Amino acid sequence: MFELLRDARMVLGKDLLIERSSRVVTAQVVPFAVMILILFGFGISPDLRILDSTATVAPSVLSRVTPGLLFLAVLFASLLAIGRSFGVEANDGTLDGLRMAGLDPAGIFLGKAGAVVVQLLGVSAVVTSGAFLFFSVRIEWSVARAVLGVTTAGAAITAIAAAGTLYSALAAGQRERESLVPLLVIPVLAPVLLGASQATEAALFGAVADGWPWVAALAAFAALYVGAGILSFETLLEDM
Amino acid sequence: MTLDSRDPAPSAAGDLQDKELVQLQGVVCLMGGFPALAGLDLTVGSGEIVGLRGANGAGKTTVLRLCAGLVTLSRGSGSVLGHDLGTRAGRRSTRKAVGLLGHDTSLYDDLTVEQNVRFWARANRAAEPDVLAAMDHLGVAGRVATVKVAGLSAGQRRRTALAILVARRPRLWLLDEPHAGLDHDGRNLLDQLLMDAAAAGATIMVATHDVGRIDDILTRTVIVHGGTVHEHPIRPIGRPGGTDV
Amino acid sequence: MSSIARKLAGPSSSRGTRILGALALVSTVLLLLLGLIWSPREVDQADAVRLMYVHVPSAVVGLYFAFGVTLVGSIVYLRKQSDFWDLMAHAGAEIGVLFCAFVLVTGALWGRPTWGVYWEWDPRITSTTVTLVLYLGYLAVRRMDLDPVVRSRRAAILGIISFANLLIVKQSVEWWRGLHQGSTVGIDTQMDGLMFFTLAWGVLTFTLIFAWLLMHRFRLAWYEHQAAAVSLDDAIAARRGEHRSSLAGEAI
Amino acid sequence: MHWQYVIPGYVIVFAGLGVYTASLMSRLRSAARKIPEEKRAFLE
Repeated sequence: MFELLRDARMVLGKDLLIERSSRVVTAQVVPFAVMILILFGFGISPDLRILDSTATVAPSVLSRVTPGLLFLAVLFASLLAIGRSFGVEANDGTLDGLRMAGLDPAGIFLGKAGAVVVQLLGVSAVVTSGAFLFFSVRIEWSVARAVLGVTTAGAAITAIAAAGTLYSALAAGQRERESLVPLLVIPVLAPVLLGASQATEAALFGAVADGWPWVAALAAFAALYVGAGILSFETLLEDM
Repeated sequence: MTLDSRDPAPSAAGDLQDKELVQLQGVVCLMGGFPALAGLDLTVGSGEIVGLRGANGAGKTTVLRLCAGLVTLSRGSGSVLGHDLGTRAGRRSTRKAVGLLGHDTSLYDDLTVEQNVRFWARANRAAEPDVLAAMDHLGVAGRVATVKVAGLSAGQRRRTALAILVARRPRLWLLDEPHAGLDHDGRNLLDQLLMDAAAAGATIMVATHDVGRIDDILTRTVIVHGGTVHEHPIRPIGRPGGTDV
Repeated sequence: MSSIARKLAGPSSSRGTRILGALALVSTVLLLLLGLIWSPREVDQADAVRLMYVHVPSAVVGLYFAFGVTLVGSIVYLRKQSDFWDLMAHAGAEIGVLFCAFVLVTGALWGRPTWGVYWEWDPRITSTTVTLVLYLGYLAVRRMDLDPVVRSRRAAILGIISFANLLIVKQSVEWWRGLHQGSTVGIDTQMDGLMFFTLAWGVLTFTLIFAWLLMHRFRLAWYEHQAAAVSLDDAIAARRGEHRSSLAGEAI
Repeated sequence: MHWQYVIPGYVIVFAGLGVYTASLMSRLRSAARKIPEEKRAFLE
């Protein structure tokens, strides 16, 4: 157990160090995600309004569909982050190096997924701010709403990172990895998008209590994939 | 001078003297369905310095990767340092115990030499002083250490990888074309390193096209061809028309 | 046996599968008569209800039987390294994908007269679509250019996760739609005895068809497995031959 | 009523099964040719 955490921390630290010196996620994935938000604005006209007699200003359709768009942008960005996470290992046989070092496979899984979580949390913070700004989202702020929103993002991102890392390892060593991983991951993440946008919907516009069951579902999903990764990474890394 | 007449290198590891460190019997290894090794037999004793020679695609790299515990065998049996290559646990123990320098140098392009070496030293559970000494010895200390690996020359990459390998203190060294990319100085350094390791009791398997000082320390040469091994009898290495092209 | 029957039964026919095949054929003919002629039209859906007799069986057989075979095959393969179950898992997934496609097509065709649109965000159809893509991914992994054993192991892991995912997707989509509107219109209309019998007959027929297809798809996988072993022997011999031919050259 | 939806549905399903079966048979035949006779028999 100690070994596992030690190895996980080592891999996590290494991946974050790589990000710190290469700035790929910061300088490429984040702008990409923000650009997706802008494209949503082009695709769904910001002038489309929802008829709402109670509001002084009719809210735009764009602002009402923010929860879903937000996580779609995070989802697309996550494909890049996951690709990058295994891209650094695909060069120069470093995956073999990790195997030769005798690191605990489950530790490698946790470390790599953990680094993706950290990076995606950053991405989603920027994307959320961007969505509020670009889509003119007006909500009644409260601590309960903020807590629900942040918890949702945490659970959803853990699920995305765990599933993405697992499927990347499944396709490791394949030339067609870049297209195969999205094919494998996207249907798997459909329930995550569903749960995350429902919970965020509740956090932004609905009753906060409606969001928590979805967060529980997201957490269960994340736990399932973290568990699956821990159990299967040995088999995946052992025989290549 | 003939190679098979040489005495085994003097070894400090007396208890391992007679043990067979590497034992491969009828090994078949598939690489994407292709039998890279096709029923190969090879035995390497403790303290030996075995040169693997053979044409491109003969299977030398696969032999080394197999002995490193990186690939599975489809048929036959094998053991390295007493670990069974046929089992997952055996391959895992093998990987921890041996040192491999392959075509790839296993370095992260985005990290500096120092960051790479520090990470791999920790991952390999090597002692920090050992690593620093090795870096110094191989000329990748000082200013070079602060350069990102992406900016290194092929030779400098290889020196860095060697420093990491040396600090692992493996009992079995597996080297795949270790001279590639090294300058004259680097080659001498490497040969000296191998001689020192051998003197300290390490066993070495080295695939090389290089003809030169390394021949003086080889205790045996085997020819790999068509995924099998041919123990080469009396044949001076480096004679024109040799199998090594 | 006539030559046509022999041809139909294929190069691997055996007594067991021939009987099974005959039963499936007879059962199919009866299903067509029951579904298209003998069973009554429904009050609300009129003749569109007849699509149910192939739609529901495809779903039951495809989603649960076929992908269930993949699940069981994957688990047993990982535990016992039995090639039999590895091949079964592959066979199940391929047939499952076929039946999944039937579910979507018949569902859309049923949706047009019933809901007025081909695609309604019906939980069943939505989750089936995601499941189809899920198993297309599984089949893509089975085509990866890897050592056969490594590929089988990766596929087995995926086979297990995919089934868990099938259930998650189904559950989450149902939950999602359930929050927004009452349960889907359609299926829970009045069913008379003969309609119910036809539906049950459909499930039976599709089960027979599935069993027959599974056996033959397994045989194909088995043959390919055997052929791989044979060609491996050849490849090893050829590889060793490189050795001898070059030694001969060397002796000069 | 609605036969214009029912008929295509049945046609697609049963034609689909037919096409799949036919392709399965041809794949089986070509696979069988690649292996020696004695290896063809197996567990029922």
